Amino acid sequence: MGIGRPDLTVAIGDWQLANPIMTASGTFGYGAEFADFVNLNRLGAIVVKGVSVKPRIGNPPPRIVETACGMLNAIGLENPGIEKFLTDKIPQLKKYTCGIVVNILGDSLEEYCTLAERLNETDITAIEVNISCPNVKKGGVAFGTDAKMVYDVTRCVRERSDKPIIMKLSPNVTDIAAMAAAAEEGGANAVSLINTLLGMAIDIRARRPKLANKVGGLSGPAIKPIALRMVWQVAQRVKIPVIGIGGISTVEDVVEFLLAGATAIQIGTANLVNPKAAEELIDGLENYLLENKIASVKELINGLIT
Amino acid sequence: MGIGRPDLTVAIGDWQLANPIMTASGTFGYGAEFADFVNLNRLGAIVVKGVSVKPRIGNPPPRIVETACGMLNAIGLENPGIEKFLTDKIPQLKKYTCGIVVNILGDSLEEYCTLAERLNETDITAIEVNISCPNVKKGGVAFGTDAKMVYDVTRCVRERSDKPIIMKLSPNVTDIAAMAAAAEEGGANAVSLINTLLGMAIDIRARRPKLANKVGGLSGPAIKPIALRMVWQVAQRVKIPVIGIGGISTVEDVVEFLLAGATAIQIGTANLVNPKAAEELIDGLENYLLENKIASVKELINGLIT
Amino acid sequence: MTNYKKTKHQLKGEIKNISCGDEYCRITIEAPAMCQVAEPGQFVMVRAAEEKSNDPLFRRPFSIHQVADGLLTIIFKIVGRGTRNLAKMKTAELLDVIGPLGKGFHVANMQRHYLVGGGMGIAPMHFLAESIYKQHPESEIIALLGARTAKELDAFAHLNSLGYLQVATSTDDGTSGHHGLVIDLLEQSVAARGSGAVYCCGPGPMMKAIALFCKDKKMPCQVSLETVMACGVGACLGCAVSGADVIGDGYLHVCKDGPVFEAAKIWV
Amino acid sequence: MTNYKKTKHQLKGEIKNISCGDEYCRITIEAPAMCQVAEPGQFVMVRAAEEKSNDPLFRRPFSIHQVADGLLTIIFKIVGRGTRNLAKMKTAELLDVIGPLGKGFHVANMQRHYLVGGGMGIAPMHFLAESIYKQHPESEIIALLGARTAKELDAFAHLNSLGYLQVATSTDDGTSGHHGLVIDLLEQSVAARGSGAVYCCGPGPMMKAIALFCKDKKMPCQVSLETVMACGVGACLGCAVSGADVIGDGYLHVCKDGPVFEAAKIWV
Ligand SMILES: Cc1cc2nc3c(=O)[nH]c(=O)nc-3n(C[C@H](O)[C@H](O)[C@H](O)COP(=O)(O)OP(=O)(O)OC[C@H]3O[C@@H](n4cnc5c(N)ncnc54)[C@H](O)[C@@H]3O)c2cc1C
Ligand SMILES: Cc1cc2nc3c(=O)[nH]c(=O)nc-3n(C[C@H](O)[C@H](O)[C@H](O)COP(=O)(O)OP(=O)(O)OC[C@H]3O[C@@H](n4cnc5c(N)ncnc54)[C@H](O)[C@@H]3O)c2cc1C
Ligand SMILES: Cc1cc2nc3c(=O)[nH]c(=O)nc-3n(C[C@H](O)[C@H](O)[C@H](O)COP(=O)(O)O)c2cc1C
Ligand SMILES: Cc1cc2nc3c(=O)[nH]c(=O)nc-3n(C[C@H](O)[C@H](O)[C@H](O)COP(=O)(O)O)c2cc1C
Ligand code: FES
Ligand code: FES
Repeated sequence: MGIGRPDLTVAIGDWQLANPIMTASGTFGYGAEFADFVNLNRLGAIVVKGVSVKPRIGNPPPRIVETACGMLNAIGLENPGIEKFLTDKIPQLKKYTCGIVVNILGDSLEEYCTLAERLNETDITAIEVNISCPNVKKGGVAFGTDAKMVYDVTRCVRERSDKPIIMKLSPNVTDIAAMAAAAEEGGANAVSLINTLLGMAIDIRARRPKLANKVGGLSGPAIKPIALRMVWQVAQRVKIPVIGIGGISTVEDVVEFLLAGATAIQIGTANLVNPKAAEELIDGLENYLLENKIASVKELINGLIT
Repeated sequence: MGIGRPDLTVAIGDWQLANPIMTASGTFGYGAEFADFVNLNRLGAIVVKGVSVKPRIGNPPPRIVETACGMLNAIGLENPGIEKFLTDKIPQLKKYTCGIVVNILGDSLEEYCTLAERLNETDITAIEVNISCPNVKKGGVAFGTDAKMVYDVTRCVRERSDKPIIMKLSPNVTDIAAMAAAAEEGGANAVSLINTLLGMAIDIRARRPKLANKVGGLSGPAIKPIALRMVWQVAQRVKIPVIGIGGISTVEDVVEFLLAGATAIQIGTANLVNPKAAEELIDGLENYLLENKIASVKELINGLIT
Repeated sequence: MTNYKKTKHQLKGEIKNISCGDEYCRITIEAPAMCQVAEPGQFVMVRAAEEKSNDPLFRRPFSIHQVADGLLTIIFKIVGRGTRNLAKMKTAELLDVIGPLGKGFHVANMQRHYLVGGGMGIAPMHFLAESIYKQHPESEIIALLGARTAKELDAFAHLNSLGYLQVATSTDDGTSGHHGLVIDLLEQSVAARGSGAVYCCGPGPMMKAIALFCKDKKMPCQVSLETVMACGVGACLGCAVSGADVIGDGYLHVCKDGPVFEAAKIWV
Repeated sequence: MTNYKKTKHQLKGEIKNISCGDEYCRITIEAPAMCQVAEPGQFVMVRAAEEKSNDPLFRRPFSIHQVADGLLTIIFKIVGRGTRNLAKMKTAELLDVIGPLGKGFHVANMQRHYLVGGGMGIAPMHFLAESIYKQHPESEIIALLGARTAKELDAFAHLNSLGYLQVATSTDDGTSGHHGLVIDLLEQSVAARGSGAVYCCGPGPMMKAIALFCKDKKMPCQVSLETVMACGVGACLGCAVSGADVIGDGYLHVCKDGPVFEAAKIWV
């Protein structure tokens, strides 16, 4: 393997990524927000903020709270809606040579289907399906907490689109590997995990929740051990690639997730704290491979000895 | 209300606690370990390290890992077994005037029943039932992740003991309020939550899990937002008292849990970091009430405005 | 991306000067790239945790107090963990900063400018006064500074020595200048001198009162808002605030659409 | 609880002296209560995060290097976040410490004592040498200090000036004393002077080799173990290690049963 540069490429089905580092939905805007800090073209992929059928103005403020080594967010999935997204954002996103993954969300099975169909006409790289949202027709139970619903959403999205489909799993479940298996059975090309853990913070002076939405999603370094455990459990259960997410902020974190079985990883909250994080981690990973004389990042994937 | 000292007492059924601050199982030994740091008699209660029917030597090392604002532990429930506990530990525990809660754990329904029966003969204050353990007869599924098993364990312990029964819930579930409801239905006098969240850490040099047990329980400030959310959800669902646990280390944390609906709280990991934590929090809570002219801590319980 | 020019930078700025008391702190760092593009009213976000610590997690936002010769200065009140950590730093250490961020004040093409600052809201006024003076050297520039007590104004004593700036102060307790609210000063000044452009930064209620006064007097008014921020670059959508017309436009985002807004966008 | 005497304390010890290089740091704090009860081989646990920060969470354990006149000294290598934070502290700041913890060295009633330290395992040897000297002033006290390179021994140069202590060193690279392992020194010394009690602290493989050598020579040997610790007081059971007889006695707990153990308890 000589003194050449290590091979950072990984594959999710037919999709070849320049490297396993993506940015997580909702923490990297539409890419442009970070153009001053990061060479976007170097990223494995950008996952854009979740898009829904109709525009959403999101939750009232306050929307974020700092917690011990983490944060709570209840943004409320603010986004311009699929039509405005297609006209305003897609042309801009096309300029980047990295993978473009569009994260979608819905209130109902039909909304997911519609979104998949509309995006199938574009030349985005892949679709990531956020199933942490409540299913309004099922009394607000989150799609991602019921294996049958996970299967149903996966199927419908699968049928409407030829793009690689990534099902993004919720960690607020007893058995996340069962949800991953349902996604696999439904035809997903990959699963990504974890989305945020449901949490809360209280303003003791006002005696009110700190978030207007009362509860929000916990992310950041605090949740990394939970995310890593779930990625490991899921990687043992399914054959499709696993994309690891949750509290990743250092090269060591990236390597841990790859060893646990992730084919790629996403950087979330770390982008907010350090806008150069994603690019620094690509460089850091390359250096790590060089220093440890590892020819290809693929050698790390699933490399855990147990 | 004058300048009198605020009333810190709370009640769990017929059990009157001097104050709502207990120490969490596994983080405070058998009390004696902290006698140099804390006036044990001032505590609301000491919850001792979990005890099983047979002695257990626990998991091989390494057993603990530091994480971002938290820790993972896989102690493996090391304990001397109920017989040695009764002869060696109980006499010592009797010397303290605070409440003494014995945390029990088992591999099977029968073990829980046996433990409850043995402890019923002693003059301990209450029994806390750790149901995060795997049920060996049900393929190792944790008791606390299945409402039916939660109900069954509660019932059997209830039938064998007249002591107040506290069911300690696992957070590794989709719907913790459903577990609390099952415990209530089974006859529990209170529920305590949360136990640790399942997590993992990897030594990237050795490419092995950092814990010999591979996975472990995440605790500490990192998990506080999750614990608080769960306590709030459970307090809305059940009528029996809720004991809040998870990442509590400051007076603000204590007040948050009380507002969310906890009648009492337990200090866990904070004891390890600051051995005086529990007593400092009693003083801190008293000062908080004084400064805010609140006559009784009971005014805080369930005081959240939503 | 040819011709693409960066307007935001991340850098480790060497601390050239730091002076901290018990309550306030003033830090000057070397940051030529930022100084070149910064505009008054913009802010920076500073990492406030120990290296490799994630607690506290978020960067902390501070208004740019002054830029000069490649040096950027912030002034802040020590209120919590982040500011306490920053106050412990030493000359020659490196401060991890991103900026300049957000939309700053638009310097109005007018003959009279009222810079109204309340408490730490005075911080951006130095840079603003200088910019107005550079663009409109002939214009009248009046700083009206409110605080709870005289001590709170100490951090900004140097504003008195800017030749082009007329300074009046008010305090809640009467220990400096007018005994009362800063809006009293504005009302008196406008009555005495006439209308002008108003630039305002301070506590919400103060800004709202001034905004409504300006609306009444038909004077242009800009306000600089504060919220908790995570990213500071418009990515997380965490810094939303309700504008005057929430439903039409949705929420405003302080770090991207602001922190400086036309007052009418916020209060009607 | 009458007659109850505290053997462990938690205190904020004022830093009387701190001297840190790039690699090592030596801190002396005021801690009379601890000094009164401390025994050689015991350790303290120090809070290493910023005030109110929970990252890093655990206290850090350090051997007691020396106690004198109510002052307690630790010497440590800067290896990670916690030690880096500590190295930034200043004289007159307060160090949050609990201790003394654990079971220290038992001073053997013998005429010859070999104190064998490897790397930072040298830290407890000063206090130990002093204690042996106090109890057995006539005895021969020999310190055998191993390190990778001479620079690593700098932090302990003062041991050479203790009149009652004979010091020999070894380094892996030959830059100080014997070019080789510290066990070579022990073998040579024992051959030359005769057997004695061995007190050992250093890397695991070094201690194991020395333990087996002592077993062979029928010399009493105590070893001081290291593990990650959370509480340091025997409560969390996190610091378990496998002893020579795991199944019989279960695991040993370094913070409570140790850190110093009879070598035979660990290696057979
Ligand atoms: C655009 C902008 C410009 C600012 N400019 C200045 C300035 O020039 N000088 C100055 O003294 N202060 C300024 N602030 C406020 C400053 O950011 C906060 O005082 C600081 O973040 C508090 O950090 P802390 O860790 O010390 O306090 P914490 O311990 O985090 O909290 C203490 C208090 O500060 C508030 N606070 C915490 N984080 C933030 C945040 N990210 N944004 C706003 N408030 C927060 C909390 O609600 C709490 O009341 C500005 C804020 C914004 C949004
Ligand atoms: C009883 C005892 C006495 C000790 N005495 C000394 C001494 O006198 N001088 C000295 O320099 N060192 C001593 N150590 C080791 C010292 O505790 C660690 O070097 C220190 O905790 C590292 O902290 P850190 O945050 O800088 O490193 P980290 O960033 O946490 O980790 C750096 C390295 O240190 C190791 N480490 C981290 N935490 C601990 C821990 N709690 N216990 C042991 N190793 C750890 C890690 O495995 C890692 O390899 C002692 C350890 C024990 C158990
Ligand atoms: C402010 C914010 C907004 C988010 N928005 C979305 C979203 O729109 N869709 C989605 O699937 N996940 C969203 N997430 C979840 C992240 O993509 C990621 O799964 C989670 O934050 C865990 O990773 P981290 O700890 O690295 O942040 C959001 C997270 C944050 C912090
Ligand atoms: C080292 C350690 C050992 C524990 N042992 C037990 C135990 O034996 N039984 C039990 O029910 N919970 C046990 N727990 C869980 C705690 O009691 C508590 O529920 C959990 O740590 C969350 O609280 P915290 O974040 O305040 O630590 C243990 C926790 C730790 C950190
Ligand atoms: S702080 Fe992230 S969008 Fe404004
Ligand atoms: S460190 Fe807690 S028992 Fe030893």
